[in-house]
Amino acid sequence: MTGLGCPADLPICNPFQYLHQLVAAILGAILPEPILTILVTALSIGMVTTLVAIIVMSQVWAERRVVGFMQGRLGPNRVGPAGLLQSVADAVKLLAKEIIIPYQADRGPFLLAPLLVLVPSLIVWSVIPWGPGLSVTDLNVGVLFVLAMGAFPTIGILTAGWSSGNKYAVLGGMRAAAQLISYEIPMVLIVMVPVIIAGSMSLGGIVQAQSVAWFVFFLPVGPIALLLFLIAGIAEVNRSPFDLPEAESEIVAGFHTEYSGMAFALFFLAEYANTFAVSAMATVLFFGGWTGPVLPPFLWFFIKAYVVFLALVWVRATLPRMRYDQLMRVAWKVALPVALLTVGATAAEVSLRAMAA
Amino acid sequence: MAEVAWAIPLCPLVAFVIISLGARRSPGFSAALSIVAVAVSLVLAVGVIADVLAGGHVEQSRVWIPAPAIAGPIVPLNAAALQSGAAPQPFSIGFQVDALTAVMLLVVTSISFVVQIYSLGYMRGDSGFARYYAFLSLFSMSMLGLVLANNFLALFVFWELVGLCSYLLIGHWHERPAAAEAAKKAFIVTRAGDVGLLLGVLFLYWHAGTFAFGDIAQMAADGRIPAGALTVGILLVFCGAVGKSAQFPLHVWLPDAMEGPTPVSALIHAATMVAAGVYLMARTFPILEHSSTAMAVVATIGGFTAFFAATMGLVSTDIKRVLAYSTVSQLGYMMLAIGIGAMSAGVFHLFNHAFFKALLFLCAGSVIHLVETNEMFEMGGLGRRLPLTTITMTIAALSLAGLPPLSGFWSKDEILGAALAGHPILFVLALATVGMTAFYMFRVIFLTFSGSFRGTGHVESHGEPISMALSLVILVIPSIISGFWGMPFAGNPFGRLVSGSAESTGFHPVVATSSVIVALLGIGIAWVMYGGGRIEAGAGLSARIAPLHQLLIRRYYLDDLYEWLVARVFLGIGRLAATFDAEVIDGAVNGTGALTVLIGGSLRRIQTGQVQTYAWALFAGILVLAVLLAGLRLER
Amino acid sequence: MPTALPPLYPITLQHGLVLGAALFSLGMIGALTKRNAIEILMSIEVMLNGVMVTFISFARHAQGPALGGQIFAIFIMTVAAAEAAVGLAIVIAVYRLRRSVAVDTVNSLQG
Amino acid sequence: MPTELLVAGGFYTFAVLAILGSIALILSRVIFRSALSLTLVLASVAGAYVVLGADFLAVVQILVYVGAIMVLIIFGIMLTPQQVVLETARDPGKAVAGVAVAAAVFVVTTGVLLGSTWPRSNPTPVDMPTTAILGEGLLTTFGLPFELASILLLLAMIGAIVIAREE
Repeated sequence: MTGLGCPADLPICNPFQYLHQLVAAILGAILPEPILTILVTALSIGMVTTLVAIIVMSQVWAERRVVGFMQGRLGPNRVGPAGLLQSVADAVKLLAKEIIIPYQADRGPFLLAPLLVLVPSLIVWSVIPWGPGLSVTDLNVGVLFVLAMGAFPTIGILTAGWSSGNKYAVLGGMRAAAQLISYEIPMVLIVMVPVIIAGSMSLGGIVQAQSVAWFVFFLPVGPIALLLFLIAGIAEVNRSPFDLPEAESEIVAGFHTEYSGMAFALFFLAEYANTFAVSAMATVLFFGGWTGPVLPPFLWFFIKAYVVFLALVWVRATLPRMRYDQLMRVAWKVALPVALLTVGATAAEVSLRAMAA
Repeated sequence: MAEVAWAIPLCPLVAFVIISLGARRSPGFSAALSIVAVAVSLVLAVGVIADVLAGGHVEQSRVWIPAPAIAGPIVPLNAAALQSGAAPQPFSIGFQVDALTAVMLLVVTSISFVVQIYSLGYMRGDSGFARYYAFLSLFSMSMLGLVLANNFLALFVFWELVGLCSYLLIGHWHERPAAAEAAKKAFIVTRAGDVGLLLGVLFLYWHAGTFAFGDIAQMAADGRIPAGALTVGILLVFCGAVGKSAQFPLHVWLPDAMEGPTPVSALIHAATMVAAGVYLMARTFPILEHSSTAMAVVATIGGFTAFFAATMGLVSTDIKRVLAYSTVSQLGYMMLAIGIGAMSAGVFHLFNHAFFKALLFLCAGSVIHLVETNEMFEMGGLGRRLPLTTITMTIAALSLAGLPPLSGFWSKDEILGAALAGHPILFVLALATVGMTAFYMFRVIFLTFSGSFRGTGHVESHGEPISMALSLVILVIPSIISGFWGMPFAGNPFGRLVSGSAESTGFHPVVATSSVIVALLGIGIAWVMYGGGRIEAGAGLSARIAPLHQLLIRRYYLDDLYEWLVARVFLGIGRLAATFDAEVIDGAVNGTGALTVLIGGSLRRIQTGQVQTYAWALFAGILVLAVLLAGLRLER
Repeated sequence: MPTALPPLYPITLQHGLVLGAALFSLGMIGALTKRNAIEILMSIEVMLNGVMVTFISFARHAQGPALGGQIFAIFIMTVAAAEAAVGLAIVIAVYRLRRSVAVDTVNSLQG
Repeated sequence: MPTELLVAGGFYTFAVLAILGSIALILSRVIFRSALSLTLVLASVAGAYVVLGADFLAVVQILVYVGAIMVLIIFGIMLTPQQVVLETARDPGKAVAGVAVAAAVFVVTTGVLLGSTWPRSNPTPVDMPTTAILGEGLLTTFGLPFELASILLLLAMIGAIVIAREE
């Protein structure tokens, strides 16, 4: 099934199927079936990962430029046209740097931590639908899967903090863990709002349920749920104003104080991958995903996700960092009760509408 | 109306519960509640008796404990009973209404009603006023339940409740040592009889497999219960009646029970407590009549008690004690009647006796209320101060003495007539009792009301309080006329109703004449000795026959005998048991404890405090169990 | 990617049961030999996971759509979460009191 | 055939990972590494759940165990900092006894499990969305246990707070 304005035979509209056909055409004769499937899947994942890397680079540039403009300065503009190649330059620099492992560090966990943070962030992308049928896999429990993958980075951050052998790192790790656990609860609850409305936990199913109206317009709970989702999402990815785990004014750089070179780059990559994942999830859950007129569906998806991302950038540029107790108070005394009420109200509204229908 | 007879005991019960739950804070309301409840019961009882007169008879049962729960080795029927096809019946609880029950309902509710009204005046200002009324209600409920019960089991429950209530009421002034002692005595002595009753009930169940009166009587009539067993069983049941109705040798509690408030004495003597024993024998009469041995025992004990108690009444100087002995004596009459087969005559006497004895007690209460003593030698000349009491008490005394046409005459005459028919010795005893009864009653009348006041201090005459006067007036009417219901000239409708037979006992001119003469003789002797309130003649006579007088005053030394028994024999056994308990049983218990401590002391070493050791032991234990179970499965 | 399990299924019930038993036993070794209370808690989690694997295997091979085994697993997970919370609270309280989380130093209940 | 291989390969991979993780948990002398090993065990078990047709539970396993219980445990480790490295089993006798009992339990359990005839050893395919079935079961047949589990969680929460609170 395809969306408006995108014929199925165009490779760009259906890249996974195209990839499968291509591989089958070239290697089908030599390789037996299971290996072929595994190969195609691996290639699909590689495609997605590459895409994410490209997106992240664009995001880093966009964020620096936008924040720069918002703060009345230019931002990066030296490397490439309008500074577009700045991210590439940064990446090259980080790749070239040495990965310093402190004497006090526990070597194995120290090196494992960035992977524990990054890999789940990338796995999340395998279930996000770019367009109709455009995801590596559409799980029945896709929503929960995304949330579950969000649990691993916590372990990764704690590992990074502990294995660095640095008290600031430990403090940052513990802050991160406490924050993630606290906001995980309203997050899980609020994600249930679109799930209840759509009657499905599959991301594709949720998008299709919004072909009539976006869930953000499911009044009155839609906007409240979106707001809570964004708050919890920002907290989950440790962005300002909830970036206490890496609060440089208090604990240097938090859990990644001791990281350098490519290891640091992986944390950096993961953070932006997660940020964009939050934007993409907001798009899927509240803004109708890839649905939209005229343009190809995947384009609609990226436009919407980017708008959400820019809103997050806006928030970052505007709000100061919160104090730790404020952060916790918001989580337990505001977000959690409101989320509970919202879920209850959603359930009530859905059943009332079903009765009325 | 008979179908709702179960509601009759329910009314006082409700009153009791409400008073206990909180209404007791308001004495006036408690009393009103109690009186209204018993009044409703009285109305219902009148309705019931109307039904019964029209030929109604109701028996309803409900299973209480189902048969399977009591089958098997718990309730072993004896082999003979099993062969005769008796199976354990479920324990049921139920009520029945027949003539006997209806009469008793009427007696109990009416006497309770009057007594409760009387108590309004008599107990005014008592600190336990509400409690008193609560227990009166409970007492009425128990007795009403007792007469409604259709089987031994239910009867026994109410029987014990009656005992409990009498204990509570006799000990109403429990702060007085004498009252507390009397209450305990009443409770313990009747309990001695109750043991017999319980054994008898179980014994009969063992043989008959049922508790129901009707079923047991039917089996006795069919000869399905061995004669010996029947005799033993019914005599054991009679033990209960002996205790409750204060028959020789368990009569000792009743005179002491005078420590309770006088209205309570009236209730106990007329309607509730002591009547229960006579009622029990009347109720079980269909069983009793199949055992001539038991009949003879009942008649003998009854006749002897009648005579024996009357002799003690001759010398007592306490007005209430005289009445108490007279009650014992009259109960003996009733037992005598039942024992010689004149059941309906006994019940008739119970019926009549209830009214005039209640009246006597209430009159005595009125007197005591005025002079605040029980000693007759400190009274005298009260006739002018309490004219109503004097008149009513004299009527009641005449009725008790058996002078026509008052009620006592008719029932007493019927009993004497029946005794003369086959038991000349008992007849002589009974006739002598008639004379003694007349004597001691009029001794009371003369000493109390005639002559001049012998007591110390000034007695203010305020007449009887209105509620007390009203009660006396109410009761004097049945004391006069209730006998006409069983008049032989009218065909003895009462006897036919209760016994259920068509034939009526005739009038015995000889018996009637002789008993009236003997009674008049007794009154005459009383006049000669005490007329005008003189006490010197009596004192002179007692001085001349001092040993006999002493014997009577000391109540044949029976109380002393019991006291000696308790103090020496029982306490001796008790001390022995206490020593055994302290040395042997406590020794064993302490030894067990010491052994446990010893074992525990050595076993505590395996408590290492190491959680993992415990967990290890846990898993190892599970492992052993699993291996054992697997082994068992393989074996199979 | 196939989303429905194929009817042909090389993994039998016994596979899952043996995996469950192995996890249970390994967890038991940890629970019986480790000295650190937190490690013991972790070992107990492994044991609980072994039990859950067993239940889920039964659910997979049982007849009917009720999935009682999986529901049992959910309850086990609930209990595991409660156990972890209370267990860690106790460990922290003990640590605060004695500056140690070694279980063999906590033996006040020795007989 | 190919999916069969996939399924078998998946199961064996996850099973081996889980068992290796458990062994690492036992052998590691650094408690934080034990915790990471436990994370591996939990994730592998979740993978095994997917193979065994419990996709919802797999996700919940990660969400609850990795997301909550593991984080709690690591918290506990960090809050008891003087005990990062503890000698395992000072008493070798205890270790030997523990391993012996555990091994015996494994042998007996496996023997019983493999020796028994189970009523149904033929796998029946389950339609994948187990979520709906589980939800219905939890709200109908298992409604009471479900409520009791909620109360248990609440009590555990209160209890944990009370026990760990600093006076």
